[in-house]
Amino acid sequence: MRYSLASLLRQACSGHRGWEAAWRDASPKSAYEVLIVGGGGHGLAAAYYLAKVHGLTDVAVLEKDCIGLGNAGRNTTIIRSNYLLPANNPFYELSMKLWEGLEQELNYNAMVSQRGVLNLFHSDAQRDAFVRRGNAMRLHGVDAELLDARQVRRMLPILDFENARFPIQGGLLQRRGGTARHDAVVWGYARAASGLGVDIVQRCEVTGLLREGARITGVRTTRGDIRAAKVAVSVAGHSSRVAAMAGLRLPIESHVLQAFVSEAIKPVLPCVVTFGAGHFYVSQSDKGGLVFGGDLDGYNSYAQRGNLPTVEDVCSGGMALMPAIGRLRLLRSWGGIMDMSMDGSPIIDRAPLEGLYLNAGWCYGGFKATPAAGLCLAHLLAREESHELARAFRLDRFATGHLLDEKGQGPQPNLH
Amino acid sequence: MRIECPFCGERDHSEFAYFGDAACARPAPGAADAQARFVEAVYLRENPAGAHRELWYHEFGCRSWLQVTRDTRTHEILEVRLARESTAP
Amino acid sequence: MVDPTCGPLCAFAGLPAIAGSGDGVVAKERDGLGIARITARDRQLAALERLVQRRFHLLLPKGARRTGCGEVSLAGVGPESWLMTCENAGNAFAIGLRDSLGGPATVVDLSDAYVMLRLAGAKVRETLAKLVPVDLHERSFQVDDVAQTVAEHMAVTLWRLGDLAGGEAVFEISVGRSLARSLHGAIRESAAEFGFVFEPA
Amino acid sequence: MSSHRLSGEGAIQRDRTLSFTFDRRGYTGHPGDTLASALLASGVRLLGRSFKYHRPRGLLSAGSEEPNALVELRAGARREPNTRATMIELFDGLTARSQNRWPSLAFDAGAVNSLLSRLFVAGFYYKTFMWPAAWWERLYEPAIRRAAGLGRASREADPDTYEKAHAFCDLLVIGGGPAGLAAALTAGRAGARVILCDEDFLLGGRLNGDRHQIGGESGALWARRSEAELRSLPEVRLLTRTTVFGVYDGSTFAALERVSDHVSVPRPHQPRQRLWKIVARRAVLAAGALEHPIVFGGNDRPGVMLASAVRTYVNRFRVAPGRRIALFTACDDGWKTAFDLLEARIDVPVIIDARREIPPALRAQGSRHGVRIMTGAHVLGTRGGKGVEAIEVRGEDGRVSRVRADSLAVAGGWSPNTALSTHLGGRPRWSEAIGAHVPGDLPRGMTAVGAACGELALAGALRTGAAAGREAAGSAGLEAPLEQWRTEEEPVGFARRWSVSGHRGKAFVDYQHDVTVEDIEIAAREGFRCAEHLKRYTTLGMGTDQGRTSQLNGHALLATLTQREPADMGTICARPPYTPVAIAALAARARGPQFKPCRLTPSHRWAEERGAVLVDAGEWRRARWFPLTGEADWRSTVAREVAGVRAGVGICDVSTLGKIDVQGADAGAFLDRIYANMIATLPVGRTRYGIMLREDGIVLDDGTVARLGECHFLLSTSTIHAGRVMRHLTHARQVLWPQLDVQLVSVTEQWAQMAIAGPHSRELLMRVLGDAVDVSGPRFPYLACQEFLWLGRPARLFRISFSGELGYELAVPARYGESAVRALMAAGGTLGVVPYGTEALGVMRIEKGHAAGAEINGTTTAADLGLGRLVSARKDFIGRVLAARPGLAAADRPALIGLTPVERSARLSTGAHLLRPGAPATLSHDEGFISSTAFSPTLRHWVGLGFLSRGRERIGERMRAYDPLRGEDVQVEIAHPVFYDPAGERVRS
Ligand SMILES: Cc1cc2nc3c(=O)[nH]c(=O)nc-3n(C[C@H](O)[C@H](O)[C@H](O)COP(=O)(O)OP(=O)(O)OC[C@H]3O[C@@H](n4cnc5c(N)ncnc54)[C@H](O)[C@@H]3O)c2cc1C
Ligand SMILES: NC(=O)c1ccc[n+]([C@@H]2O[C@H](COP(=O)([O-])OP(=O)(O)OC[C@H]3O[C@@H](n4cnc5c(N)ncnc54)[C@H](O)[C@@H]3O)[C@@H](O)[C@H]2O)c1
Ligand SMILES: Cc1cc2nc3c(=O)[nH]c(=O)nc-3n(C[C@H](O)[C@H](O)[C@H](O)COP(=O)(O)O)c2cc1C
Ligand SMILES: [Zn+2]
Repeated sequence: MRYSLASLLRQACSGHRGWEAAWRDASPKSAYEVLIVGGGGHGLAAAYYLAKVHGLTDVAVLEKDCIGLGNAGRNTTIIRSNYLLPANNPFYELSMKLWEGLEQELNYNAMVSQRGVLNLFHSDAQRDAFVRRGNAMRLHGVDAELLDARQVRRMLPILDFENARFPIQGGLLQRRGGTARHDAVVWGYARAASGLGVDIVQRCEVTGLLREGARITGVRTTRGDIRAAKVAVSVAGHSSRVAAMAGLRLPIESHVLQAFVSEAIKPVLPCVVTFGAGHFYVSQSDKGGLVFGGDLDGYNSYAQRGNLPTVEDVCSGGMALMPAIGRLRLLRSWGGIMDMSMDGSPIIDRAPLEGLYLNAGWCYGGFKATPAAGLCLAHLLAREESHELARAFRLDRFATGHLLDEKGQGPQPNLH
Repeated sequence: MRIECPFCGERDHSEFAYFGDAACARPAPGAADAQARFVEAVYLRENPAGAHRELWYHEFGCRSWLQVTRDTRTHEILEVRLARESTAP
Repeated sequence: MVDPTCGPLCAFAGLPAIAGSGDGVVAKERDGLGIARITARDRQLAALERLVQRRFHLLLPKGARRTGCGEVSLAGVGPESWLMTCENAGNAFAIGLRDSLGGPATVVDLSDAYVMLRLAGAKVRETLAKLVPVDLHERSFQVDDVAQTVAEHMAVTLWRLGDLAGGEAVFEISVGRSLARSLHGAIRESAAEFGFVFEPA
Repeated sequence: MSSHRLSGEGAIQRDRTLSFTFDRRGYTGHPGDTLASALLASGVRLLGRSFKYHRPRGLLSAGSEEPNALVELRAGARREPNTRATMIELFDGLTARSQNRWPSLAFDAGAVNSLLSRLFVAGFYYKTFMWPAAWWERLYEPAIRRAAGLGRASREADPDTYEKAHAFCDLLVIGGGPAGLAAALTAGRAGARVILCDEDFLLGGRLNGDRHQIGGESGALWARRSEAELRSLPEVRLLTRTTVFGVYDGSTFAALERVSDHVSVPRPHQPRQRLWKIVARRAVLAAGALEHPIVFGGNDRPGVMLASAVRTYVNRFRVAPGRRIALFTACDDGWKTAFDLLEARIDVPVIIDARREIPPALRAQGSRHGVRIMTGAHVLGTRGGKGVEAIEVRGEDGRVSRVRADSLAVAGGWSPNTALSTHLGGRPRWSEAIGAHVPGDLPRGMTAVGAACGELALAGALRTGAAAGREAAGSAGLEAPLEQWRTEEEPVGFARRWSVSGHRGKAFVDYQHDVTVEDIEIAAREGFRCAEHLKRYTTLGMGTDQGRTSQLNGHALLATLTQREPADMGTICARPPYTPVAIAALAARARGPQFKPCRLTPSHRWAEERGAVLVDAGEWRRARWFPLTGEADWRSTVAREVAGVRAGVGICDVSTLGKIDVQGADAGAFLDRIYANMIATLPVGRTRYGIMLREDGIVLDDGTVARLGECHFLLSTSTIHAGRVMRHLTHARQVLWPQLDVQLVSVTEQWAQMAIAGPHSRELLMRVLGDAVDVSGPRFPYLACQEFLWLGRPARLFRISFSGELGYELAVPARYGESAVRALMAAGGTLGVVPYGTEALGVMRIEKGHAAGAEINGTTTAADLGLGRLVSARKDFIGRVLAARPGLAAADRPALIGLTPVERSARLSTGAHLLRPGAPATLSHDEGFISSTAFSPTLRHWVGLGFLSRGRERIGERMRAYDPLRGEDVQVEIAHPVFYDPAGERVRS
């Protein structure tokens, strides 16, 4: 059923009895052309684009739990394309363009909100680095503006301009950046993919890979073996675990990132802000909660929860930036397990085994990539070659030294 | 998380800096395939869900490097030793 | 010409001497200490031990403990590494130590690297509990125990001296010299509800 | 205003009266009241409006699970939205306002939403507002945002202070009800270190709300006596008003103490709140159980209240929540409410028990009071305006009747308060025995006792509490006798009843978020059938109460709709914090100027005295420049400082550079592995510039290495990287090469170090140092270093230069840093000595083409920086192997170059990208960027450093420096990066 105000009105009159399942809760068949492991945003988007762009519908998405409860369901929903490196910037801009038409494409309101993303700087050196980045964006036709402290103040009077340890000097603003309703992105892609014939199989954990020589021929799951010509792994945070089933080691560590939401309040924050002198970034959800986060907890973990020092660190960053939120209360905190890659950039590539494809290493920035990652993974699966904007996301770049290190932190994932 | 530093005693992990997998020893620099081995040691990770041997630096304490064995699923700490005293893997 | 030795200059000069009312915590600057870090050279620990005992009549403490004899004290700050202090000795202390212990140990002068406060008063434990994540209960942190830890992002070294006659506990806390003002502020504000008195050197 | 205050003893002090206002109207209450009880006593029962439909709402509970009665407490900078009236301890002068309503609580325009409630069902916005796309940001979203949210945050900085405290104990008791008190008493009497926290300001838990007997005295009295005893035990710490809100790894608990929330303004030096970080050997979860309501039509109308809350208001606060209170129960415990009401002479028109069978004793006791009893009956709906006036009941026979009542007490049954048992990942387990979830796998060292573990009756609470206290004492090596307390039997029968079929009107599951039965039906229909999807689709349990009173009902409903058992539904995991915690409390002192400590240089006071403008460099605060009166702007100040150095002599405090003392027989060999260049060959008394790489082949840092003795080196690092380099070195020392004889000590804080630079620097040093050291040219050549005694104190001199002039760095023990600067300034007076700051330092290093932080940025190789010649081919060192990877060794990598504007008057801007003239401004034509720029007072035009692909081969080429961000586009010429004295004659002079 198409969603619209009219269909809503119709349903309202009939007691909402006519709504159908948003997506089919499929049982797995014994074989598919393409299997996508991982029912997060990326996996579902890839399935959608396989069906939509490449006409491939003999596709299943296997999700160990219910879809969208991984990182897609627990991230701070920031979307932006303000990257520096020439390998990253065009890719994220492609994603941004896809976000801009997503609702109409999916017939699902994912509440993509281009409210602006403002990165604050507090020193000349930081400003210079931002200017370099902003100019790289402009060279690719991406919007970027440099604000001075006065302009920042006009936009966000709630920030601390009087008493700060590291005074705000200005910011780099991407107005087209913003947020999207994370769960709706998952549901929207699932509904659209399912509508095109893709099987979405929930509670189906991949526990092994079926192999013939150096070729992957399917997967072993908690719901039986499933054969496939191609298996794509898109399991954010758990890539190493699935890769280990094929005997592979990846340039990835799994780390927790915590996120936080405050009690709901009336609007105080019109855009997304990142603090440049500490670990804190924040936006206000449409429901009214301040959604914020900060640094990684910093150690390998699969526990999907964090510890107190990070909570304190993030909140002190928040207080340093916006002392008016002091009496607001933190409502809930949670953690997500992310693939932290060794240079901070992702991998969309064939694995060294035939039939196996990787979409991994998204660190804490993969939500914004959801549409483009799905599109590029679908491209790789369907065309057997990298999408032109994802060519640098190779697995062998660590061996060849063609690293994509935006922050210059080197092979220490907890510093990216 | 609390790490029992062999020198300082049990301390909150916020006193320590984390350095990752302790199993990645520095390969012999002279070997013919040294570059491939360095790539493995510097970039490739087992990243296990379970016991993980890893390095922590007691930066706010005695400045010892520790080799800690910790379960990455539960954060439970199974063993701690001074890195300098642990038999190199 | 200005005398370049017109110091020693108090790192705490000009900072507020009281906060709140009362003397729940009394902080006294320790100045003029000679402080040296001695680290045993490779396989020289036994030799160092003997030498220290002969020269200073002190046993090198094992672990994070402290020991003292007369003007001199030794505190374990790392495996095979100690901070040695000497009252009113200044930089000359390390220079002398290098001559006496320089064979089996590396001696580095840190007399200026740290500033130190001696903390006493009825509320000293309550105050320190706001600052350091270490159990300071009298049974857990005993006389002559040493802890290197963190207080409000600052690396600090803390040890407990013998109790006063009335049973009151006494601690000394040190921090890098550049952080003197920040540490003073942290202690002052934490102690203010009990009354804080500061005695500069 | 009629008083609903009852006579008789409770836990309020009637001899004192407190005044407060709610929505500007004045009321009174007593110490011991909460805002909720005081308002109820004054007959106020409309306290708020719901989130979506703006339905009138009153109190549901008497505790922290309250979903409805959220108010704005205090005003101005202390305004605190969403505060639960049930948790606000009354104080004199309290002001509170209702929220999420306009223009007033009684007449709320937002209530029109109710009319559209058929449209505003679960998921409505996912299905609408998509056309036209541009309207989302402009129209739809702002409207949605304005409508959402509850209270209003203050726009001013929070004026109160907060602090943290650390605590350690043998036993942490979470909850001070009978179970918790029993645990604390048992362990405490044995001498264990016990901390007991309760979020209430009164210890006793249900003992205060109920009428129990323990050992022949009233439960409330027993609690008072237990408290007094605990207070007398030296190793026991009682923390009331303290919520344990998080369980973390390593038996670490976070608790929030509301130190001053019960006074209008904190006393001087008293924090508002204190964050406790508690490390406990053992923990006892004695957090009790929560009563859940039953879902029926109009169940949100003010006057519908949890039955246990009704008892609490009556017994503890001596307030009658109504004059005619009906009871709807599905468990034995609910009957207590009726009996307590009757005892207090409040009319109970009917007891409606959903069960067909009830214990005869209850029926008998009810009959004794002459109350009408309906069994097998259900409440279908309520009637009234902004409060209950009547209820509609369906009897066992199916007939619907109407009962006049102004309130309805609802007892749906009890759920153990498992939240804290799941913070570390444990999941609650369904218990058929009590029809609710009980704690499953508990965190190591934690035991659940009392109602929190499903031991609902008092006797069980005391017994399990005491046993856990004893076990905890035992684990601390202490012997504790098992205490026993005598109590009456308590019936705890129940029936599974979560919602009423055939209800009339909207039936609310999650009160705060207005999630109704209909929403759950829609979710089920659309396939949102797992608990997590239900939550995310309907927002059930996502409010400030985190679904404390709604989750079980919601899940049970969904289970029924999807033909499953509640046991199969699982639970939503509870996450920290247990109840919402002020963000300021988690930051405590680390905010404002104290956000991070501030490191001051040895010459700080002197620099301030001279009016230096300061700048933050990491944690350090340094002098940026030293303005003189009459100087037009900072550029002229810096120009003067640079000129002063280049023509005369200047002084700059460079103490912030990291300094690492390296000694030992293998020190030279060790440093050879650390640095890319050779170190072991450095003669004693000499200094060398060195670079170190990360193992991945990228430059980590640069600095100098001075050899002070055969086995003694002193390294300098950049200010920013000092910590990282020390970590890198200790890692190499302890992990990579533990067998080497090397000792590392950071001496950054030990030495004050002054750069003395300029043609007159030697003259100045001679004046100051006298014959302490011979600084004459031949004796102290470029790169010499020496330790010596200066006026009896150790000092060090290095002939090194960042500025490119004849220069030295003089190190003295840090405490003499200030006096050394003063001495240098005094002695240099006739030489025209200038103090200079970091800005002049930066200008001069750019003129000299020295790479700094902007160039050594974690992505550049030695070759990129033009330092390839330093890299030794004769040895192994960290980073050597991987630096040879094709990507890092490629010839077309951007290399360090200098830039000058073609138009000499033009300025260069850092961050501009380099394009070939005429090339389109696109990424694919981007060939490099400018990393540092400065106006060179020496050359009288701007100079810059940057990176350009194959840059070294392109000197003399013209490029475009393109900076659209600042609207600049300048022609530049590529130059050698060393603009000033390229032959380096001045440093050697
Ligand atoms: C706290 C936090 C904040 C973040 N903030 C942002 C942000 O603001 N902006 C941004 O762009 N990015 C952000 N991210 C990152 C972003 O969420 C992720 O990069 C992105 O969601 C990952 O892609 P995904 O949606 O496909 O992952 P997921 O949703 O995690 O999908 C992976 C799925 O694979 C499933 N799976 C795993 N193993 C198996 C198996 N063996 N068999 C079957 N299924 C399996 C998992 O259950 C999961 O559902 C954040 C992440 C976190 C944790
Ligand atoms: N008969 C029944 O069906 C029935 C059912 C439930 C409860 N009860 C009664 O409840 C009582 C059970 O005793 P109990 O001691 O287990 O529970 P309790 O409810 O009496 O005490 C729990 C205490 O824990 C505190 N608390 C909860 N969470 C906290 C947190 N995170 N931090 C700090 N404090 C917190 C509460 O403020 C409360 O004071 C008995 O009196 C029993 O009669 C009876
Ligand atoms: C953008 C965003 C907003 C959220 N807002 C709320 C909220 O208002 N209330 C709430 O209880 N949880 C909120 N959450 C947190 C979720 O309840 C949940 O904690 C999170 O998705 C992780 O799931 P888990 O805690 O079950 O592991 C939000 C999460 C996200 C990502
Ligand atoms: Zn230690």
